[in-house]
Amino acid sequence: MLDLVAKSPLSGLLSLTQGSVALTEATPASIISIVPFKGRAAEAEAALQSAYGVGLPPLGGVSQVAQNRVLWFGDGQYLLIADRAEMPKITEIAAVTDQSDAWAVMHLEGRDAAAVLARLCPIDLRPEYFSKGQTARTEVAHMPAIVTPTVNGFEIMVMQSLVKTAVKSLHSAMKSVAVQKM
Amino acid sequence: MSRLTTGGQIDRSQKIAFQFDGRTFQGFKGDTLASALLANDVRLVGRSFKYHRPRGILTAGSEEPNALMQMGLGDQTTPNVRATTQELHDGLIAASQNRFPSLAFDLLSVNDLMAPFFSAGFYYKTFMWPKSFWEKLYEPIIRRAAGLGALSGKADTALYDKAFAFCDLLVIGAGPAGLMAALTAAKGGLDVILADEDFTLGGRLNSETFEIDGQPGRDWAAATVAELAAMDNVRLMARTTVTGAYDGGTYGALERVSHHLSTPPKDRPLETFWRIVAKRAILAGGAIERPIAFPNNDRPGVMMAAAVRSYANRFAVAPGKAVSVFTNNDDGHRTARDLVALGITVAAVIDTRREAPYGEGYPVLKGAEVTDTKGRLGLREVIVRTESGQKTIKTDCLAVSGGWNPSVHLTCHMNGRPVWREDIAAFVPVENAIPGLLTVGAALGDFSTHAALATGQKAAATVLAEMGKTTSAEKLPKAEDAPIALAPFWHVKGTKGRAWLDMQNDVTTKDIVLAHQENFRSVEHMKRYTTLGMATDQGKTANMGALAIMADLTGRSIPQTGTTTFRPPYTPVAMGALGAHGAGKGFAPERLLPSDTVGRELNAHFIELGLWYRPSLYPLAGETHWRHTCDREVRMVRGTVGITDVTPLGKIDIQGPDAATLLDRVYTNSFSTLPIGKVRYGLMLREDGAVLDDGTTARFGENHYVLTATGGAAGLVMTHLEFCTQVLWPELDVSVFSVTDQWAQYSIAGPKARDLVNALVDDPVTNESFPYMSCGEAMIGGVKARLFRISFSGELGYEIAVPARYGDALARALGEQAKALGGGWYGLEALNVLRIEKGLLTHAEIDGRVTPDDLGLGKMVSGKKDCVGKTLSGRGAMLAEDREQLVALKIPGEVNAFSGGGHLFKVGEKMITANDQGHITSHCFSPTLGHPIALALLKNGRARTGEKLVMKDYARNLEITCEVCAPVHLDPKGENLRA
Amino acid sequence: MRINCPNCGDRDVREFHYRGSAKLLNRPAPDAGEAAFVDYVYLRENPAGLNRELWFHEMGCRSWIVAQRNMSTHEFAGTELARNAKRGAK
Amino acid sequence: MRYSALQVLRNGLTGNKSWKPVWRNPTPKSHYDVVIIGGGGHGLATAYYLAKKHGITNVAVLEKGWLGGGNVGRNTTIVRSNYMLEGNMKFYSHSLRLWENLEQELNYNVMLSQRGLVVLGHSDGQVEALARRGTVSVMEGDDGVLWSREECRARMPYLNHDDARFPVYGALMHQRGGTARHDAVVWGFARAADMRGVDLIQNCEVQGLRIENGKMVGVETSRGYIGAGKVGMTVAGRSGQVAEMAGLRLPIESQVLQAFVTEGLKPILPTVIAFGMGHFYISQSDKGGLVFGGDLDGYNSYAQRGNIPMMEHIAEAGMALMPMIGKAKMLRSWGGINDMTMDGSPIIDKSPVENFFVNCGWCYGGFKAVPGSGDCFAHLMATGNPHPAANRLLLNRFETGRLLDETGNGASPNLH
Repeated sequence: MLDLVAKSPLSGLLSLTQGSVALTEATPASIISIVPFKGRAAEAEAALQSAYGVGLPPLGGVSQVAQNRVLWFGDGQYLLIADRAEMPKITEIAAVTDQSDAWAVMHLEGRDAAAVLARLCPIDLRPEYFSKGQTARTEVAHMPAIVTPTVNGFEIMVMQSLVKTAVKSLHSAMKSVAVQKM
Repeated sequence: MSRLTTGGQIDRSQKIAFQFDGRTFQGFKGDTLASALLANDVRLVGRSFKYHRPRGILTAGSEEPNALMQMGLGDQTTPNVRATTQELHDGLIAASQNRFPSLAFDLLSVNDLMAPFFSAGFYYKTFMWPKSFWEKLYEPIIRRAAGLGALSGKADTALYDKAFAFCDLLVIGAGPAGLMAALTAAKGGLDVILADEDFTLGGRLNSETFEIDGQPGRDWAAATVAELAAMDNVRLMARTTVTGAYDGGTYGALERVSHHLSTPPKDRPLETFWRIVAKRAILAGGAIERPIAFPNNDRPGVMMAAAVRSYANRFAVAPGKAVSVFTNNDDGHRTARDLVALGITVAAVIDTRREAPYGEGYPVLKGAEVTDTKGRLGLREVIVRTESGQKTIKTDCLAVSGGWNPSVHLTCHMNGRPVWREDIAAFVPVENAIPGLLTVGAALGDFSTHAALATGQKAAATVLAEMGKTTSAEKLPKAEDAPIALAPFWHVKGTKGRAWLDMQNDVTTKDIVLAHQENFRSVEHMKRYTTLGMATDQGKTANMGALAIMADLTGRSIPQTGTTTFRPPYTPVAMGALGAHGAGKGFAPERLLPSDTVGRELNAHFIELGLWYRPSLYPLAGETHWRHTCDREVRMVRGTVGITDVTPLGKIDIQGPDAATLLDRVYTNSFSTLPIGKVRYGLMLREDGAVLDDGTTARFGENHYVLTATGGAAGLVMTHLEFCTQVLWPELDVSVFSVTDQWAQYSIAGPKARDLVNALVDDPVTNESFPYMSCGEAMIGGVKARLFRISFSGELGYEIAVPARYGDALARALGEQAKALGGGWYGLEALNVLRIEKGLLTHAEIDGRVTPDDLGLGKMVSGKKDCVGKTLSGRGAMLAEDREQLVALKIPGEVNAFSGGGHLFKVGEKMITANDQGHITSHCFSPTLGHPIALALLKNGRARTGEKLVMKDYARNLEITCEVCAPVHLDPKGENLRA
Repeated sequence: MRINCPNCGDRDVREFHYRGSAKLLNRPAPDAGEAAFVDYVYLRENPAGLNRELWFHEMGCRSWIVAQRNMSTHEFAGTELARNAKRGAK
Repeated sequence: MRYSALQVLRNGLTGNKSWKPVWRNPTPKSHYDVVIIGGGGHGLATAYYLAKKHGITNVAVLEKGWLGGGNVGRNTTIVRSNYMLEGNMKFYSHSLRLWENLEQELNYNVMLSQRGLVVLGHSDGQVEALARRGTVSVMEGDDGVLWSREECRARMPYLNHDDARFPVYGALMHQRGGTARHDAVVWGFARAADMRGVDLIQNCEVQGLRIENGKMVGVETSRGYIGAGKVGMTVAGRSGQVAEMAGLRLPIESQVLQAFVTEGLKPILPTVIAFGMGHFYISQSDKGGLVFGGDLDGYNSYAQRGNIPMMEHIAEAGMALMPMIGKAKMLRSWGGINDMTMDGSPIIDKSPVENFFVNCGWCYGGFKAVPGSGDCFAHLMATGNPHPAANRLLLNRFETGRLLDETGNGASPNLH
């Protein structure tokens, strides 16, 4: 029988380190979009609570329990990022799509991570305004991206077909910041 | 050498060697190119734009109109660099501009003699005869004479960068007002960015001898800068010019990151363009000293008085051996006092005021005016008209002060019109010109150091209060508070000879007189007619003088005459910085197929389609022409099996109780009736009735569809669906979600397509188990895949989608199996041929103008229901007889090709607009039929099958005769599809 | 220019795509006839003052937003999600 | 006073003392046969052709500010006729022919420089579309030649041919395209109209339109009421407001388009070049500045200024196309109010109000249309019938569906 070998979107491109900042790939087991049907958000939340132990986040927020997270993704839209590769059984109450392969997930971390990202991303990254527990859909180097603060930097998700440009742009920003912080 | 032995903010221990016009000179760390040139007694630095007059350094700042240099040699040479702001560094190479063969002897200085004929706008009145001479003779001569520096014509290889920054308060300018504002705000807890164009923060404090709190102003500035630098909530940005004010508290700023370095480290950008978003801003940009117009006021050696103080105090350069001063205010006397203190001879202070102060250590001519100057390549003497007669003063530097113009520039960027302040005879910013921006210090017209500190502190307190913070009760440092004692004086009257207003564009007072005489009296007409203020300095030193003269001529006051206004950027910004990362591949993100690596390994030719890179051909060894490859790939599909990567097709997942309702409303045809497990072709319109896109939609469940949009329209269709669900019908319970990147999708076509599919899937399919237009799930190597039975080639066809992580592996497996069956990969060229042979639309037919009826798809518009675009697609002209309809064309037995540039005509008719019958939309050579075929939009085309037409492409000069035929060339009953 | 997305807060205009008058909220009834659709699709008030208009947060949360903006000064007077916006106004 | 080299010489020798005002400053009369609202290029040209071709000289042009202060004074000065759809093609072709004799006709050097305009194609499909535009041009008696990839490399070595994101596949050369000096066009038409008796009235804002029994009879202005036999509107971006005074709504949105110029440089760019992928076009002025622009900012605006993102996008496109301009410094930026129609093509037509005529919807391309628009509008106002070159530029095309949508983007003005 045929054996299809999986390839992660960033394999061969990462990791990279420049100055204080490192760019690495993360490979969550699954990324699933969840859009509760009208009036079904509470049921969807309950279902997620029982299956993953995590509820729906507020506007622009992230709810997290252990390795399971739910990111706010838009008006009534959520992304479940989970530790297991299976779809939640909630298709009666919510629109659900598998996005596990649609997004490449990177971590940009280190002292100057914000300075690096500020070269490419037009949102206010100051910790008073954007810190752990929040998430933003925005652009990074002209590409749609999901930016989520971590303890020591940011998780950046871009469409998997665009990783070449994403890595190139982030790397060039890392180099620019590193040489100027010397 | 004119370098003073002590003083100044230069580091005499760090000597710097540099070149100007091929000669080597020496300066010090802390010098600008201008100060180093003056220190080396270089006074002639450039030639003017129109008359090629010899010019020297006029200012010590970014407003400099004269000292523009060509920097560096070779491919990376940089034109129009202001010597007054360029920091000196080792190995710097500068050259003067706009002269031939040399700066001292410039052939085009003959223009100066022709000046009477080169009056403002003379070129509008001549050069009209003979007609053809403009492009051939006059214009080339004018163009060669015009321009300043030169580009190399080679790619700029410097690194440029961009960045975003956010703050509570942006302080623009780090003079006393800006420093005080930043300090107050930072101590109050605000996030502060302090930006200044200079490399040493402190503004005029670096150039003046003022004291603050009993210490030299420059020391106070340095201490304050150090205090700010130590604070976490402050970002100091030296060498950073805030170039523009935009909506929403957004400011553009240019940071010159590496221009001061001899050899910047690798990866260090030359410049960074910042977008700074500030909740509040304080403009502390100071003021710009204005000149006085008098005959021959443009000679090297005539300088602004404040610049003279800068060179003497900050750079320890004596700008002349015997300096004279021409002033209408007390600041001119400050210049004299500072020079005397430094041991520099002051020949005279020529003060236009009768009540001028007494000069300590220098002679003062009261109520006097400079009426002329002498010295061809450098000032030698000035002629002065005094109440007791004419005097000649030997002097090699004349420091001029006509008062100060507040730097209102940024406040004009959002249409703010400055207002006149009579007491200082200057325009000051209008309040709230930029929402959230306050102006302080000299930029507001408050010129004393005390006023700068006080207004800076006050504005910061206002900002703190508005943002709910408290101001710590800081004592205001003590500083001089002398009012500006000024008697407005713009130009010396009753003289002959030309008096310059705009040094760079060579506009004189006579040009303003002429503009008035010819009725170019509105300020804008005057500027445009004379070109005043259009040069690289945007008239920073020129506009006010011209306005004053026009006011004089029209008998109106200055504010009645008009105002000065400025547009972004404050100082010019390199295209490289604004366009940072746009060069090379950086202009748009690169989108790669799951099979990208496989294609590259096979040496496929890739083309750019939207953001994607897609293979157009998979050439084999020995194939020397693209047609060899394309024809083989087409035959391969028709003969065995071909595979191609169709991942870029937009895949949109639609779920919800109202999924079917949504699709029925956006498609012309019905999708609520589509059985589960089936696929249907659909046509989508814009509301104006034109076709938006076509594609297939599969139904996977009662409330679950997957819609496919063409690659080029994927984004458009997604946005359209989001518009429909959010704007038109938010009541629909349906979710629209893109899954394009989730799936790697391959198309498999050809008589052996099923063999190939069955070689891969865990459970084989048959024609019966999975008939034409089926969809469903399949397992491939244990991976859950989606399988579709659809075709865009007229052959038996399938599409397989797997999660993208398996895309590369599946591509390899498909490639191997296809090869085993005698097939392989095909590219977009072959795909196009396959479609045209089958009469299927390519994206070229859906041109945003065609209606369903034009495409012969009118019957796809369901009569039973409404859909977007239905009503307007039925407008009279949309169905008119003379509309162009889709047809196919062929050239039997011809080797000549069609052209996408071809229009169609009846045989024998003149091929002009009036006889236009239609045009080619897509075309190819059909290897299957053995002759060229095309799709075309032809007037009333469906009724014209069999008619002969002439196709003409004038742009390529091609002409052929062709025949109208039915669009479907192959398998008209579609038996292959269903086999 | 900055736009206050009701979901995401204050964002740079570069994240948004503009779609013109919020009149597009009020699609005529299917049987309203050609004239009503011509008016809906083509004719605009185009005021020099406050305009009610549609923006799409394309590079953000992908919400359609109804904004009130002064076309002479670019100042915003408010934003709301299109799905919550009042219909029927011109 | 006739302008000539001799006249320049004579005046030069006599201190330039005898040059006369280029136009008068007349006091408005109480009634004119024709009142034109808007003293920009289109209004002045209309007045000129009314006087010149139709003998109608009792004409006033009312200008709110100063003559030529609108889009004609703030554009990128490109003149061309390389359109694709018949209705546009024949109009712009007519306009270009008028341009070619303008200097002699007006006795004013508008510096029309037919240096050629090159539109680049970045895919086979784009090149085919360019070939079609070339064909359509020649069909109308204009010009258009297709350059191959190799020719592009040889003729434009300064473009990025090596590692471009969107390589150049070919180009359409429109040799008779080029640039003209925008202000000179204004002044030339103004002077010529004034010489024929037209009253050019500046600082005169139209504040209302007087309509009696469905007929336009005059205009209320900041300088009093002025009666008019016929009223023509040529106010570009302000069309919506003036039309509203007549109770009309137009298929138009006013949008902002930015343009830019660099510092003066020695000659480096011989032709006008338009990037086919990234909304960027550029030429070099006679003074040496690189004049460039790109796409609309994309939102409605009357503010005559744009914002940073589009400026950056245009500069990035410039760097992508011709990285040699990196060290040229952008000197000034400005914005114009563009009367964008729903199909991207202009309107020259009667209006539902009798004796009120509309000339609008020039989008971002009104400059090259100035002579043609003036001629066709004058013809319509004088004869009551559309000029043959403008008989597709009608207001009712949105009702009938006989649209002129060059880009095929439909009723989204910011996409045209």
